Amino acid sequence: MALSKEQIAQRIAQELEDGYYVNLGIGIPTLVANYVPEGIEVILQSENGMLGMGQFPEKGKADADLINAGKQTVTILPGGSFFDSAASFGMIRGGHVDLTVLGAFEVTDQGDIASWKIPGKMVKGMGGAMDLVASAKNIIVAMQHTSKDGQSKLLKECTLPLTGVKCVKKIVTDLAVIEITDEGFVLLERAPGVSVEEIKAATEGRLVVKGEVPEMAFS
Amino acid sequence: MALSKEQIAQRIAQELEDGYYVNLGIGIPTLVANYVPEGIEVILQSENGMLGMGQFPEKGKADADLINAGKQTVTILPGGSFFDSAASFGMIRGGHVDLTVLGAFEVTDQGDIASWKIPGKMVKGMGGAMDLVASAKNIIVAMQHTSKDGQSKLLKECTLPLTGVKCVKKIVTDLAVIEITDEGFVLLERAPGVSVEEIKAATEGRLVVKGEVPEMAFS
Amino acid sequence: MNKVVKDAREAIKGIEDGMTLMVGGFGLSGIPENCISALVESGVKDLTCISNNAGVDDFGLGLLLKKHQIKKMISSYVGENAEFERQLLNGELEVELIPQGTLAERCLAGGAGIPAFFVPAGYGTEVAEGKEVREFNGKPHLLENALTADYAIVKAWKGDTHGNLIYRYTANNFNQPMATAGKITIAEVEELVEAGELDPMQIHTPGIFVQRIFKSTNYEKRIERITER
Amino acid sequence: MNKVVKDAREAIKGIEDGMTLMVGGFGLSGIPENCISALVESGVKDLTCISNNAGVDDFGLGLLLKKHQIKKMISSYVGENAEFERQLLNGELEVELIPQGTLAERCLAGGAGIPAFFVPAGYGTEVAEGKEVREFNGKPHLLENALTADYAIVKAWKGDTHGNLIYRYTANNFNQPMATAGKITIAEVEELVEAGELDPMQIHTPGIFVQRIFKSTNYEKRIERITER
Repeated sequence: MALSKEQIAQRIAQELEDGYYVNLGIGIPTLVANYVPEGIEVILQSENGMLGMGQFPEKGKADADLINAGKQTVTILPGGSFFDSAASFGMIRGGHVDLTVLGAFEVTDQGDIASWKIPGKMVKGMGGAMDLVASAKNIIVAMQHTSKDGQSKLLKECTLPLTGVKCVKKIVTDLAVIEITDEGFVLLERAPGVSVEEIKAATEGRLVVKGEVPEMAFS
Repeated sequence: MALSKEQIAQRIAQELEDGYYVNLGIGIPTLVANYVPEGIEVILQSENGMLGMGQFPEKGKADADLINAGKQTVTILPGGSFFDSAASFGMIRGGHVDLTVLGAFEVTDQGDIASWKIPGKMVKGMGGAMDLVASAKNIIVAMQHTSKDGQSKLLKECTLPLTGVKCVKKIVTDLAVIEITDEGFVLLERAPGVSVEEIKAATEGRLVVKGEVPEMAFS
Repeated sequence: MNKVVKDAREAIKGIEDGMTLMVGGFGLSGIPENCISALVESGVKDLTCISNNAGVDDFGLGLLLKKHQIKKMISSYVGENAEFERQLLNGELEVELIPQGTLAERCLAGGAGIPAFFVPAGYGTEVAEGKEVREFNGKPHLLENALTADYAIVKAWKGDTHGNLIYRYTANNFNQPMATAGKITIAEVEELVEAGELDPMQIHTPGIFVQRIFKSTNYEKRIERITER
Repeated sequence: MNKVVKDAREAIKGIEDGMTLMVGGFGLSGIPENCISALVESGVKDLTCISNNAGVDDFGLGLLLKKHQIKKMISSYVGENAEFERQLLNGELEVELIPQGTLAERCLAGGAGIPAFFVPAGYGTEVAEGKEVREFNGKPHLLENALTADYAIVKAWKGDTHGNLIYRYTANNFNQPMATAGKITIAEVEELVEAGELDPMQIHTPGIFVQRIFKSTNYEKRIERITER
């Protein structure tokens, strides 16, 4: 069965390591923070200028001066820090963030990503997405494998304007965990009960299947 | 009579305006701080990371963590601030410093300056001098008009390695106040009792004399 | 030396039609509410505004958009503003969209006398159009130019009479880099103190960058998305 | 996550012959005395040291020079050190002299993923040799590359277990930009506190840049030029 959004986040959380500095995008990526494995400490970076982002504030404690990149009111944890936007993207560009998780409209089997613009429909801007994808050593895309009308979002070529080229390393969808290598989309894991054939059918780009593909494990 | 170092500094201090941010180099330029006209507030920048540099500390109050660019112990005035070296030169390069006063070995009638290296004799490095001369909107050089053996230091071409090209706007020497324009060294003022002929004799570069040249006035 | 002005109306004196302004803030957090109101009131028009966001329909820069005072926006993200989208789709508004980190760095570079620099962001995308591409360490980068403004308008938490500024929490954002890049920089602050009252080691924006400062009033500090536990 | 190490000896583990180090400080102010001593003791050699100054004959980096552990210095000002001058004139030491502001910015760029940028400093001088020149606003500029180091070694006043750093007075200087540009950054601090004890708005170097931190001991804090009223 296809994973819920929470399960996608939960699977991505398994990629976290102790001491990681992590930037989580808006949407499913934000949920990753709820599933940090026990015994592991990760520090969340919010690109509007904060390290050590904590949970939402208690009722009545929301502060207009303390928001995350999604403009939600948040809190800061002990050991956190505040800084300006230029310093923040210096950290990102300089490769100091260990892991970036973000959403996408489309990803190609070469690691290209489209996530910021739907011509004629949406002109919101790229925000920090282009900086993040061009800079991160380690990018995981969290997304649905197909659109609502069943079209594959894992493609040979993006149909939408690009956010970055050859940058995505890993994708976790509702159907699969996929690594992007020179060979294309390498299928690493299947969602519980989802067959390789179903994943193949939902993937327009080059899918590489090597031997037995295990099911994702959730603790 | 030729000016003393203190008088050179005193004459340069007449160029200060209220609210100026000023960077004073080592040597004669440092003395300018002693002659800030009354009723005028200037703020001294020290390029190792301070605005609002004050006088030397009281006896016994010297602090190794509070020095100026000449590595002398100093103090900070109310309204001052500390910052790192990159931020400091950002201010300088960005043109936020209103006036830079520094010493020189040689200056040319096009505004070139040599001040950091004597080949085979001295290899100390340029420190912040190249950044300062290349960036400042307004540079005054404080120097002796001639070397100890009588050689002019106001030249057609520098004989020593350059610190910067076409950047010096004004020179105050022990003999004269000179502005550098497209015409060359324009003589603005003479030291009290020093004749135009004496200045001419001491100047190798193109000296331009227009009409009556007044003597410097000291209050 | 006197940098203190009475209020926003006095602070924005000299801002004329067609000028380029930098306006600090991220979303509605850390925006110079007082100066924006004074600009609306002044009726100045054909402005080019460099600001990460464009406010919302009825707050922040959205107030200037609504009155058609802005000719061009240079931003990274302009969602959350239906009027903006309408003007853009109708061709009433020019927009230049820039990756957020590049935008911040271009302001910083403008303030620091660095006319151009290379970054990887945007390579291979429409942002790269017309820009020089060069490889460093095997990775393609774009040459980006510095940005400066006739006026930079920022909002700080605390300020002193020398123009030193301290920002609060994430309300720093674009205020600090933009404060360096205005030919004239105006700061509105919640608390204005005498020179010497702020710790010189804690200044975010040294006074050298600030030409006018005033104590702001009547902050609304609207929150776009209140999220609570 | 554990960034705290016992002492300088443990902090410098992994520094090997031939590596490039950034070493913070301006003159003798804000230099990482403990790590420098540990490096002397370790006997590591053929180092390339990026540091604004080279210490004095018997203190700071002068201690490493004296023992011939440094192959190359990348600095802006190396006066005040006779042994340095002797080694240089004898060809025992390579030296690359860089304008001070360019040096600081190259470190900052290295930490911020900006591989190259244009500055006016050094145009028309020997610093310009071999460098690309380009005019911006009618003024010639040089293209300068970013600097990074295998290890950056900095000294701060206060630090916490997450690696957040606060510098004191002008002892900040090159420490802050260099802290961002080490593949591994080591910080020695006069006061080491638990995460949460430092005000998050007052952090000069956020912990993300710092991999190892320890409480330093026995500071001499020598002053080069005591000047008093």
